[in-house]
Amino acid sequence: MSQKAKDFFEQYKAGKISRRDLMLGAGKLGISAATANFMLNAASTQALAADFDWKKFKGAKLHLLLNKHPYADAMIADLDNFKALTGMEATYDIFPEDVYFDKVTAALSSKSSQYDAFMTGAYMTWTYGPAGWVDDLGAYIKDPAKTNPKYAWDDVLPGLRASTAWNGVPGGALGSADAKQWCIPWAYELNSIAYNRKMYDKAGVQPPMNMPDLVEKAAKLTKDLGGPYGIGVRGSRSWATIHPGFLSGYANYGQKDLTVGADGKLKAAMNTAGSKAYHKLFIEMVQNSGPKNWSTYTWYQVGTDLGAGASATIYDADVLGYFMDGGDNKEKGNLGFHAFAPNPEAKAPTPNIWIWSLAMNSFGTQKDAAWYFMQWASSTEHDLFGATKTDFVNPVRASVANDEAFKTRLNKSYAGYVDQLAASSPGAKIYFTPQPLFFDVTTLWAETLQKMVAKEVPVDEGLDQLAATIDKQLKDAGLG
Amino acid sequence: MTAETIQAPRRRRKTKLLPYLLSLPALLVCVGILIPFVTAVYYSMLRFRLNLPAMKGFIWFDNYINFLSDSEFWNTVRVSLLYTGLTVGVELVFGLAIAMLLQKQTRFNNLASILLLLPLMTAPALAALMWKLMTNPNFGVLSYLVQLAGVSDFKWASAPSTALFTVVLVDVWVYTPFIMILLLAGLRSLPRQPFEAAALDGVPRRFVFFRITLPMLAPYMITATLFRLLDSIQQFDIIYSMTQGGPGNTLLVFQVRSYLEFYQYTNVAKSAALLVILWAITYALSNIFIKQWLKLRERARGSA
Amino acid sequence: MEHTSRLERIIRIVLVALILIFFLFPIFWIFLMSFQTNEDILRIPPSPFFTPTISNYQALITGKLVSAAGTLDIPFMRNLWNSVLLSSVSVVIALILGVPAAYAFARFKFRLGEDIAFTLLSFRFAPPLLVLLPLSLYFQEIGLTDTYAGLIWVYQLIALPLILWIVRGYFEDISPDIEYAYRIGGHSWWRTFTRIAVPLAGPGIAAAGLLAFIFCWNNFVFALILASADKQPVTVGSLAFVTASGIQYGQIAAAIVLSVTPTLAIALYAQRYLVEGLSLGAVKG
Amino acid sequence: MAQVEIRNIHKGFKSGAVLSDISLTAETGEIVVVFGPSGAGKTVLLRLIAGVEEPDEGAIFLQGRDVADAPPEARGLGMAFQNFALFPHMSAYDNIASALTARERSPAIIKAKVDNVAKLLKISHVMQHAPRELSNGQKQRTALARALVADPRILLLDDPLRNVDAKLRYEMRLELPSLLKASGSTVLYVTQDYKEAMALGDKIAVLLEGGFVQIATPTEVYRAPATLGVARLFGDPTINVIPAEPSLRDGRSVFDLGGVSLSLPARYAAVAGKSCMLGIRPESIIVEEAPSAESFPVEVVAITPLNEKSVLLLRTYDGREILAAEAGVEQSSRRIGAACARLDADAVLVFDAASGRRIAPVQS
Repeated sequence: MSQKAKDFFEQYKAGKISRRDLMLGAGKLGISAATANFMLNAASTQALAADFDWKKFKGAKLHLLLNKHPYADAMIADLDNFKALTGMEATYDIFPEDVYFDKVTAALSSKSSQYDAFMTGAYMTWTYGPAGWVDDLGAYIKDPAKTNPKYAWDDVLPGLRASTAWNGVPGGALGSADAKQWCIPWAYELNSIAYNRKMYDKAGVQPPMNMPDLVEKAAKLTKDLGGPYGIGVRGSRSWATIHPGFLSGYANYGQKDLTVGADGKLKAAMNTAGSKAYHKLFIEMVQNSGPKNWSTYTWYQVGTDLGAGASATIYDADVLGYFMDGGDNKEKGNLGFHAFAPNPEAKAPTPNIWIWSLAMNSFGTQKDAAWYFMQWASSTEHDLFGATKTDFVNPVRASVANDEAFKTRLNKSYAGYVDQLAASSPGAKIYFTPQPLFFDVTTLWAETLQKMVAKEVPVDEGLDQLAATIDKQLKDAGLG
Repeated sequence: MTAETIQAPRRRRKTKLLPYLLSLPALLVCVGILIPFVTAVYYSMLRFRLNLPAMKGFIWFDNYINFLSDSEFWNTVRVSLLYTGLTVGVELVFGLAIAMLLQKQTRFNNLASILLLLPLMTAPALAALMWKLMTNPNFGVLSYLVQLAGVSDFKWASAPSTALFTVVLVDVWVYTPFIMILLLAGLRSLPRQPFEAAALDGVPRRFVFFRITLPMLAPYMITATLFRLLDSIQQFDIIYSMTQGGPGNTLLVFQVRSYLEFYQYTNVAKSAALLVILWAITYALSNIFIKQWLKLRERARGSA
Repeated sequence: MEHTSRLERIIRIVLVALILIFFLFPIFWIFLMSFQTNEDILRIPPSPFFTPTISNYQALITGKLVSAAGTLDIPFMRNLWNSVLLSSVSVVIALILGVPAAYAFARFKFRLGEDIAFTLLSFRFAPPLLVLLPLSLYFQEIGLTDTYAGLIWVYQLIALPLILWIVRGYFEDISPDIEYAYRIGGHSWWRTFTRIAVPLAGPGIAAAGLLAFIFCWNNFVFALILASADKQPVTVGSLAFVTASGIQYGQIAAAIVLSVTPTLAIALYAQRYLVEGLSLGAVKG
Repeated sequence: MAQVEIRNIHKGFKSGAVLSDISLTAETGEIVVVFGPSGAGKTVLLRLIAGVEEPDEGAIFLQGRDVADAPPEARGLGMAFQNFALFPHMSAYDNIASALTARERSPAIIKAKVDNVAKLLKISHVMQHAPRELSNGQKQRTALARALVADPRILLLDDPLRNVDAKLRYEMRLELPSLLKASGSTVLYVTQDYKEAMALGDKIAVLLEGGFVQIATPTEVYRAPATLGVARLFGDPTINVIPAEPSLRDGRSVFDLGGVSLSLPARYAAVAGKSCMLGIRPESIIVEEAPSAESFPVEVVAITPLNEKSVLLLRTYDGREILAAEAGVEQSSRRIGAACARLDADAVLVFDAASGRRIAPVQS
């Protein structure tokens, strides 16, 4: 590398130039993004290499299935370090989220061995696990021959470890003693409020304190701003609509999706009075101040609108607000972050979480090598690299979350993000009842929400119908 | 006369085998497809969810019987038929009107008919994406134009009341040219005499249209209609790319629904049963279609 | 027709103009969008006036998308190449298989001939998912997962019936005497097929091949289910323009433009064949 | 050795039998005309010989070889089709040369042969034209040239003059015999024009309803047709047919025409008392101004010129209409109105009314 290039990296390390400028500059000097990242993280890679035979599977070729996501981008940026560390090859297929999980299902249901490991969410393993498509990773973690002594599994936040472990019994508690570790937490998102500070100042409102307050303020923002709408939430006919802000608020009101009877049978619980009251608030909010084509909204649109100044608030993954506050977004630097407890009586937020995790394909032919990759990708070193150098915010490891460099970096450019994270994370966990019909239940739920928002069916009636339909499906599947 | 003349001539074996040799490779390539078909029929008689392997079992026709009392299923039937009826109906009327406008062979009309081919050449999935961009409530040009026209709350594919309209619109945009091309070919091949005679006799044009044009064009219209019916009842690309079946269950047509059953709920049996029913419908339709088509072909060949 | 009044002529012209606007405006608008930056696109109200940029195309063609997270690789050109490869190889194979079969059905009356023809035609109307979903469960076992060969095989479902459908009609229109004349001249069956029948059915074969190419190119569901990322065509790949910093609308538009350009170009260049193929394929056979 | 020998051929299609029990031989250099009305199975017969159809029963021998197993390309034939069957995508030259390219490798020889036959058929100037640029006559000559160019031992010509205009047909009818004779080939020539058949054939095989009813020289077919059907097909205007049941008087058969008893020569005696059809060729009826012994009165109803003849429509007193033909068209003397007619009794043909077979005069 030329002296000029070295200087360039030194400048970056000294904090004189931004990461974006570094990448652009590196590109001009003929250094690829991957090489640049390699340079940046080479030191930590060397540290990782001590005391463990990383080269055991030298020459193996891993193939990964990834979702188009900033986290995946961040991992790809560091992939050369993995290759250097282990001497393995790693290639990947990357799909947008619209089709990603269908692709995973397609690959796994056909017992395909083409992918060794893949990105997943915890919910999906409730299908993959019982279907026998993914391996219990507990066995690998506990095996000193396979796992680096410095791996520090306990460093991973306990809530995340528990949320990705399930005993496979429908309705069984996550993280129970007999639970199997279906996947390894890799990065997570908790659901919270992000808002446009400029717009809030213009309309003269403060960040919302609770759900009724949010409904009111969103309406006021919609009215006063004349253009942007008040609140962005997802609305597509999918589980994805239920799990972010919606379920976080629902849980904050003490509501459950399903109840588990003494006999282990599951029963829908969306038709309680408390649930109906919450639904009414949420629906009123979407009707009055949500996006016009809410029913097709995925997180991509929710985020884009916030970044483009088309919406004033979002109640969605906290990292979404984070991404919109940077990059080349129009509203870059204008966003604020705010922990949110929707129930006026609740003491603290109860954000439902989405855990991007790594799972191992049971049909893979080189599982030990794949485990090496998973270990590396969830290692403290990679986590720290991601958290400090790329957009791997919301680190899954306590040591990284408490890292001063990480906190300083975020605080400097993303006002309130760290505070939000600190206030939200204690209550953050999965609030769904784990069971194989997760997608049936949540899709039906989203469908019912859409109908209720469109005023095709009144809330009370809609939820009674929903509960009845779900009960029937549970019964048909032998679960209810 | 010698004895050998009485024996029947030896067949040229090669000639007899030739047609089979020629058509068999094509058939073999496609027969591989029959295996999954049979599998699907078998799956449709199972209780079979990939994520509940323990409860897999053979249940004969229970999946089908369950459909009878399943309002979601009837909704799928209703939506599929509605979508098919609307798209085919609108495209037929629209296609006929355009074909009649362009009937005269002028340079302008020919150019117009070629330009009208372009939507047909656009992948339906991409066409849906185009319309999705154009109907985006924030920057979509159509949303803007509709707003200018004074309709402030038009939500296109996002509202149950207008979602069907929107996907039908896209389908119409893509496939009307197809019907137009067929009917234009039909119109231009009609004999001139009846029209000339009618013009000489001063027969009103409405009468000419209903009593001469339509009946003579009928075979072409039936063929075009059946062709579209078969495609339309199996619509997937446009609906899946626009709304994935939403909002609510407004657009859960057969193929979208079975796709979701398979990939989201891993309910293989239900997905297969839905597809078998769809197949039965299309098989019945395609039988009518192929018969009609053969008849028309005979006629076309006879007059050629 | 001679008695059209002036008013009627004007009405006709206006109607045709409206129709052209309806059918061409979306293509035109997406074309404009593809030359706009995301900021231009997100402007309210939308406007046809902007400073054109080729950055969207640049990003797609170089495969490098510069964003906050660094330079991302976007495999769009690879998708485009996949489309070219899948569609053209599928059509070539379908022609190799389909043209002789179409000839057999057109020329020979043989036992089961009509049944075989009907079976092949009926594939044209089978719900694609009925075949694809069970097939996806088998693909691993037969080693076709994530191979071009597997996709091309399934693409035969689109291309083969179409080619049989159209080409058969063209063969039937050739007088058998012409072929007999050549054979009597001392030429073998095969030579006659290649030198006489195929050249004479040439326009039909061209039309069928082009249509099959377009239908393969435009296919979505086959690749959606069976193709991995590095084998997928543009119809599926175009869904992929969502990145860390939001949705790149300009790039989606540019991707659409690049994806539909080949089929539109074929349509304009070979429209005579296409119109003939479409109308004969449906009507005359 | 017969060049072409067909033995007991049967051929049927779904719609029914087309040919039944057909046998025919053609010697070297012989021109055999297969004559019959359309739909008689003539073309099928040629196709069977050419090998593009296969017989259900029977055998075909070409140059003494059973060709049941031989595909068309192995039969060494030349064939010209009624609709010409030119290859639309090849020039006239290539069309003709196509009959050589399979067997002859040397382009020089091919060129020489094509040029030669083109010159012979006077189409040298259109060799580079595509078939669609040729006139019908040029197409017909090209098709013929293609059949001839390889000097096939056996030449099959399927009504080659059918689709050309009258003038050309007339010219070709004059040209063809010498051309075909010069080729030395055995020719099977299909036509439904009796004049063509008469002009070209060494032998005419009359095909009616799937079977040969007569195979004989042109003169014989005309003078002594085997059946009434054959008699009707040859001759223009067609033969007059008069149903009669002759009686025997003075050892002669006598029948009644136009109120007059007419007696036939002695060799017709055998037909007396049988239900017959009398065939009288128009040129065997002589119209006269003045009555004579054997004449009967007629009224000339119409006079029409036909080719180089005049055709007179006569009406007898009992209302029967018969045709007479006279050589020459400038019969100014002939008037509409009353006249007398008499028969050339030696030329009368007598057919059995039931079977249509000729029963007199008996062939010697």
